[in-house]
Amino acid sequence: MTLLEAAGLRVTLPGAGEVLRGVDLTLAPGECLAVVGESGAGKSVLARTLLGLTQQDPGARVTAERLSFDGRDVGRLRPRGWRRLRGRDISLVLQDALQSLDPLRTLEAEVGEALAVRGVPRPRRRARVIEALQGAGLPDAESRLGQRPGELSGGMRQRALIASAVVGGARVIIADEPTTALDATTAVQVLALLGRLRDEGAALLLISHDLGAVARVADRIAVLSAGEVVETGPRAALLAAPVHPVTRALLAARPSGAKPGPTVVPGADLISGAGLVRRYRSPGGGTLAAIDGVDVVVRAGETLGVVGESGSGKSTLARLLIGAEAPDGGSRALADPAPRVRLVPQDPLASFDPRHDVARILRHSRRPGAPESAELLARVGLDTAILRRRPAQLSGGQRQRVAIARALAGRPDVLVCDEPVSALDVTTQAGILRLIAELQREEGLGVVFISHDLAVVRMVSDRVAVMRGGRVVETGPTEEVYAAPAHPFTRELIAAAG
Amino acid sequence: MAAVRWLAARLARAVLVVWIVATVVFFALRASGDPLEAILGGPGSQAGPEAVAAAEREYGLDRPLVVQYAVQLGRIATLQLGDSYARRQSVAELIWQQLPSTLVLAVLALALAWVLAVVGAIIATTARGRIGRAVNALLRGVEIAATVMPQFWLGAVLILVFASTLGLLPATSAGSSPAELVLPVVTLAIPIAGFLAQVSRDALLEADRAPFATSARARGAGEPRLLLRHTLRHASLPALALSGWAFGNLLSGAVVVEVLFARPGLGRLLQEAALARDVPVVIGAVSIVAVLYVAVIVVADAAELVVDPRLRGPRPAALRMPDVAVGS
Amino acid sequence: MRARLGWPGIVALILLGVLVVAVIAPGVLAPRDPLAIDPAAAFLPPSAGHPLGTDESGRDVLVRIVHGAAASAGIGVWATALGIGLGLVIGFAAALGPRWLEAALGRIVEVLFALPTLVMALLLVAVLGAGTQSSVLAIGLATAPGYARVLRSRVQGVARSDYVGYARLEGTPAGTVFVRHIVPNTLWPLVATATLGIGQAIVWVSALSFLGLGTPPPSPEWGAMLDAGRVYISYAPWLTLFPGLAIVATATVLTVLGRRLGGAR
Amino acid sequence: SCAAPDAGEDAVTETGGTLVYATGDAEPTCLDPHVGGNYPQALLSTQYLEPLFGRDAEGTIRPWLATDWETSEDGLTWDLTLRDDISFTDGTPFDAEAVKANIEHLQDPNTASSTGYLAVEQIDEIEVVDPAHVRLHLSTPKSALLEALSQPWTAMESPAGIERGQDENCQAPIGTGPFVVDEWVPQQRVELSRNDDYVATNPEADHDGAAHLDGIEWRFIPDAATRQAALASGEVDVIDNPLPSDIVSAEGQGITHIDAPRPASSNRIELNSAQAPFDDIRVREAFVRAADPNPGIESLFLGTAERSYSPLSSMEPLAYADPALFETDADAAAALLDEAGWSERDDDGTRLKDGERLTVRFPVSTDQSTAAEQSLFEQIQENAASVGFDVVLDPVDLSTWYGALGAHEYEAVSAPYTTVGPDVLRILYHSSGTVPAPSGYFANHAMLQLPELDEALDAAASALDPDERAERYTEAQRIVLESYAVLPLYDQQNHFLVKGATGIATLGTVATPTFVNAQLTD
Ligand SMILES: Nc1ncnc2c1ncn2[C@@H]1O[C@H](COP(=O)(O)OP(=O)(O)OP(=O)(O)O)[C@@H](O)[C@H]1O
Ligand SMILES: Nc1ncnc2c1ncn2[C@@H]1O[C@H](COP(=O)(O)OP(=O)(O)OP(=O)(O)O)[C@@H](O)[C@H]1O
Ligand SMILES: [Mg+2]
Ligand SMILES: [Mg+2]
Repeated sequence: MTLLEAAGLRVTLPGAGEVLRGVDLTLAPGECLAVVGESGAGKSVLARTLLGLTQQDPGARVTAERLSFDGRDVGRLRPRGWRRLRGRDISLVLQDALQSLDPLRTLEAEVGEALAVRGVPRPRRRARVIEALQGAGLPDAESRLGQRPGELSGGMRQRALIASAVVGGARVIIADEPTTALDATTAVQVLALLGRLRDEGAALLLISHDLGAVARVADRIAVLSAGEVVETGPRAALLAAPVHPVTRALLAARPSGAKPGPTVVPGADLISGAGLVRRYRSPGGGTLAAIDGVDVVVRAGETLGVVGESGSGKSTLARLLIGAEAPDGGSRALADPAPRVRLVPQDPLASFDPRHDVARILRHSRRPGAPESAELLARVGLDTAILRRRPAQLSGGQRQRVAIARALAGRPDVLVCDEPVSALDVTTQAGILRLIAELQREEGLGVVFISHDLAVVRMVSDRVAVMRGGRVVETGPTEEVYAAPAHPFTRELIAAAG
Repeated sequence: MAAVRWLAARLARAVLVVWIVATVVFFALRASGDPLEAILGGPGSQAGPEAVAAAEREYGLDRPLVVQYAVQLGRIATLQLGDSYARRQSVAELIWQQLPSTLVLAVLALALAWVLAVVGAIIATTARGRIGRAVNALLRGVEIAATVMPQFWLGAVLILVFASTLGLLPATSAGSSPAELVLPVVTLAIPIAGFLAQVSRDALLEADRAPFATSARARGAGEPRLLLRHTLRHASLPALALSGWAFGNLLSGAVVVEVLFARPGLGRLLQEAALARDVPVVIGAVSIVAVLYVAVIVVADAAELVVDPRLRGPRPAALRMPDVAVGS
Repeated sequence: MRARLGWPGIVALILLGVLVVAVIAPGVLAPRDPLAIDPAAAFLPPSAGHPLGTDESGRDVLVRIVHGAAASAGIGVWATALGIGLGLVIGFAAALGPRWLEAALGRIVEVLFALPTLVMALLLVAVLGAGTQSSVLAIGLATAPGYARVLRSRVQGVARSDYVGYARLEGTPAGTVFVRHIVPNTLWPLVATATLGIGQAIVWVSALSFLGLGTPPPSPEWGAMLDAGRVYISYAPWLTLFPGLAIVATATVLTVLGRRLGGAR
Repeated sequence: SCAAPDAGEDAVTETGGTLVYATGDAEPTCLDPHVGGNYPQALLSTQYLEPLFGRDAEGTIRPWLATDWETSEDGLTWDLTLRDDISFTDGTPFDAEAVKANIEHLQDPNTASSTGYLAVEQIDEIEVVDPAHVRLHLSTPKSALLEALSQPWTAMESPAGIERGQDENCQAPIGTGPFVVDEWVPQQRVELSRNDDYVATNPEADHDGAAHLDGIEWRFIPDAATRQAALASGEVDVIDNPLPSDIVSAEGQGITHIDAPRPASSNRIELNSAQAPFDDIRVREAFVRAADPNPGIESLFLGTAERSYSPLSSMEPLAYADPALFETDADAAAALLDEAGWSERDDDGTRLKDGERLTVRFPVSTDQSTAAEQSLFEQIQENAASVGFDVVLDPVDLSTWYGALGAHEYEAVSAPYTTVGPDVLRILYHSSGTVPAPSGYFANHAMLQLPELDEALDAAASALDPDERAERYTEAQRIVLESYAVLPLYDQQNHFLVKGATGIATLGTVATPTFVNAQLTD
């Protein structure tokens, strides 16, 4: 029995042409289908179309030989009919996790919305919201109910979004890149939750650019390329014997192994923090120490990898290091002369002036002696064609790369990267990692590399700091830590990534 | 405790504003015309010297200006606004008589303006397709025209059509039936509605395109819910910032509307008093307006904080250098 | 450019051209004297000889509208410029300056708000004498606090944004950040409002005429015409209709262009 | 006194009901016309207060509360006989003591009377002979005394009412008229109800006893178009100050028009003869010859106003006109200006003399001049410009207007003045009128200081012989007109439109309407 079925699905979008070119797929209850593919393949458009959202776009044209839900033809459904399906029957975790929660509303209201739409009374709603948040792996869910998205870390927002999609008990759950901002442990937890839901009979459509990540839960895998399903089959078979070149490429480029090249001899201390503390107001009324006594040193010519749980204070530490926020305790010292620090932010879109095009963004950030814009773009694998575009007109991966190019334009002594490759497909990701390593070697850059992806961190860092609950629980040369993790949490992380 | 301190601060703020306003009004009005004429039965009075002297004494106009100013301030401070020069009545009583009528007019007009603006904005965001676009373009035109519609002209047209020609609604206010509120309220509301609609519709469209709106749709939220729970809140932010403006506009508009529709009210009282240089009445009326205004602003500020909790944080450090010099 | 303007933008641009010609060289469009009276030809409805009719003194309405463009546009532009300029200073300073400055400017805004436009006009007339100058000043001062509050709230949003924070972290001087990011991102969205403000300012001046404080006659200023003609609204409606349309058209043209330039869709 | 013709033949009149009157004049600040004293007060107080004398259409004095009078040879003592059957509505009898109390009230500086005060200024002593007889002793002879006492501003109020103090008396003065003030809701209305005990003393009354109406609702509707709309829709029954266009279209709509020009002075422009450039009679004549108001009066007033050539209202039997003096002649005007030395021209066509422009500052009170009148001034401005005058029209509020006059910052001005009788000439053109009152006000805006004019006016004021009086006033008017300091335009316009009522008459004194005979129709 199939729950969701699409045949010959075609979508034409204004300005982008035919984005989906005859996609066929079926989804049965208790089944998980993973859709993978490189950036821009049409995965997100597919997800939105299955919920009838693309159809609402005035310029979009959607046709399908067959589009049915639960045996019902939904191809010709009116907006009203779609609305009844959404949330209760089909739910969606949007890819744009950092911006997909209404900044003015509390977590409770946002996550509980699918229930509220159906008139579930408030007290019952609250219990289910807490349950869903806990299920999505958000710690102290109850105390966070009153918080708003701006007060949450990137990963927390993503988990809240997932919770908002599963809380309604939909029969079909479509998750678009649900773990990009999550550390390995949490990602495992989230995938486990999805797996559980599948086991309870829900149909799951999991979208990702990361074949490996979805391999855990997927029953079947479909590979999407340029709007077409180029390969599909059961997980084991497809992973074992990939046929299509795209599939092979996606599998081959997965990061693995230690940092290549000789061990670097670290230079002078550029930034050092001792006993850093940063507290935020917590919703309950007290304060929460996002950073709680951290000692950290950034040295020239060395990459410090920062890994850790989502919400453990990685971004906060980055903000303290670059001086965007003042610590509430501890001290911070800079080398003399002060090093130039540049940041690759976790949410690049928000860090671009929406009125400026890429050319202007790069020009403003460029310091004398830095490469020309064209060269900068080439380094991050982008074409000069995007120079005239504004940030909103870029895909998620492109934005992230422009943010890296912008940081490089400042010829920094220290580069702080907060999840710089989370939105990139593995091929592009590999290129960026290579670039960072190269720069460091050639120019003696000090790099702080924040990521939830242990494999990625291992590939670029010389030293690694493992964070949990605002503290550095373990630190040391990367290979030593990976080989013999001292702290149980580190062991747990490595096991989860395994 | 915190609430008391907050309230005290706001109160002090209102007092300060009233004081400045009273000072400006007092000196400017006294510099520009002679209140004696108002006292002595209107301009052109040919009162004899004894009458002039008597009036000067009675109203303390023979004393130095600074003393008169101090007296006036003292009166405001003790909430006894003194006696009108022109009307033989206490200012407090006069204002008390006229205020309700203006408030009713203003509140109804503001409510209507908001309803019209929101409806316009909703149509703008929900209209789709070819017809939707045409409706939208038309609506925009109507909004612009409404915004630049002079109230005295609009009111005259409405009177001509609905009172003179059709005889459907009364042109003037005899203080008897609710029907007589219709034309004044509409006249006052339309230009404000046009402006509010323009502002809130832009914000609404912007919010409507944001990812969180898509996300809410994916959760099954219908357009009404999306509007009420999500986008309208975002759209209301610029509108809230404008509420002080709208209120000021309402009161200025009330002057015109009250004269046109022969309604009693603070606006008309203020106009007459200002033209007659009836200083105590002008100061009294303007002070009340100032207090009301400060109240509106306080409410709007508070509402802004309620709607947008992001504003509760510390002030932006945009023009402060980062704590650690990292640039150079 | 054409793609961004669209056909409404092109129509607006053409009309703006006509307006500019009327402002700079009204004689080109209407070679007759806007003040020439002819009581015998008073109250003539629109006809071939007088396309928009004649007024109570037999002056040609079309000629007057064309010749009044300069005065009216001037009033609108200057009053709005004054309002926005003041609003800018107050709004920016209040949003970005130290707390005491914000408090002080906040009080100024409140005082300006608390003085109804009419009272403000009266006070200014008292100080400067009646006429266009006082009207412009009064309208400018009356609209400034509105702009100031909108700007303040917008500036606060922009100043809190990540991109401004990022620019500061790059070591961009405060002044540059202000010019580069804060001003464009707060001002451009205001363009549409401001263009609308020009029409509103003209209308405000006419409201002052209604209350007996406007531009002195027989200047063909649109607001004054609108008010003067109102008396004859049932007898000779063209006297108010056409100046009113001129104001609406001007406001529409400017708003349409403003929106296109401001980046609003 | 102009009775309204009956409205429509099939209209049914009824007794009772409340008539709604909407005035465009300002709302009085005190309902007691002794205080201050302006036309809005006169309009309203005519309904509840009555003067000692009336006047008919021919300008003849008629008895009202006083039935008879006698003057001494020297004109300094006046004996008045009063009606003995009248009481104020509070029950206080009307008698000689009441007359004394009223005149003293007018003369009391604390009353702050300006118009009424002028009327009784010369009364030195009021002698109560017996309840029905009062004797007035004057400081100087005053031929206009009876006219002065016929004004609404000197009407009789209950002494007990006056005793209550000004604050209370202003709210509801107590008189002997056909109606009683019930309530005054500021900025909205004054409610009047019928005086059931009314004794018909009013010379216009066509029946004995009380008025037909139950009462009058007196409303304030400042905007003319709104007022007209209210009349058309039946919200009100009577309006004043209608627009000329509305008067013209009234006929076809079953609306009755009452044209009752005000007495005393005409509406005119006065030229300030005390300062340049109008200190030269040739320049004044040039202005008058160039102004050419006739076509404008015709087109702007649509036939509802007639050009005047006299300083007095056409309602005044003694009015003297001389159209020949005012014939338009632009060439003659130009020649006069050349002759007076204003021969050079500026770039804009304005004449120059010794580098001075021929500028005429003309402050216009927007409260006192109607839209049509302001348009007429604009036309005069344009006509005068064609011979080289630069007329600067400055529409201002009343307070600013008086300020400009008080500071002599004007060369031309239009200032209406309403009273009863030709004595207005003395107020307006006697040289004593150039001396400002303590409030800064002066009535002689033309600043005429001509000994022969003063002499004629003084003689007329004390002349007890009607013929001599008439002759002296004619002479005075001739001098005024020939001085070219005055450009008469038309009578002070005073129109009423009525829909749904009959029997409305206007008094022969200051043309205020009385509703003593009025009845509603349906
Ligand atoms: N609203 C839209 N309007 C026009 N074009 C769009 C729109 N949304 C997506 N596209 C285009 O459709 C194509 C597919 O986009 P989609 O977001 O589905 O990619 P994706 O496979 O999800 O990539 P990623 O891994 O980067 O998220 C892209 O070329 C994109 O530019
Ligand atoms: N502005 C803020 N107000 C209140 N709490 C905040 C704020 N910013 C961060 N926090 C809290 O500080 C903690 C650490 O957040 P941070 O963003 O540093 O996490 P992170 O390690 O970067 O996580 P992720 O990997 O999910 O991005 C979280 O508990 C978060 O809720
Ligand atoms: Mg995607
Ligand atoms: Mg983070």
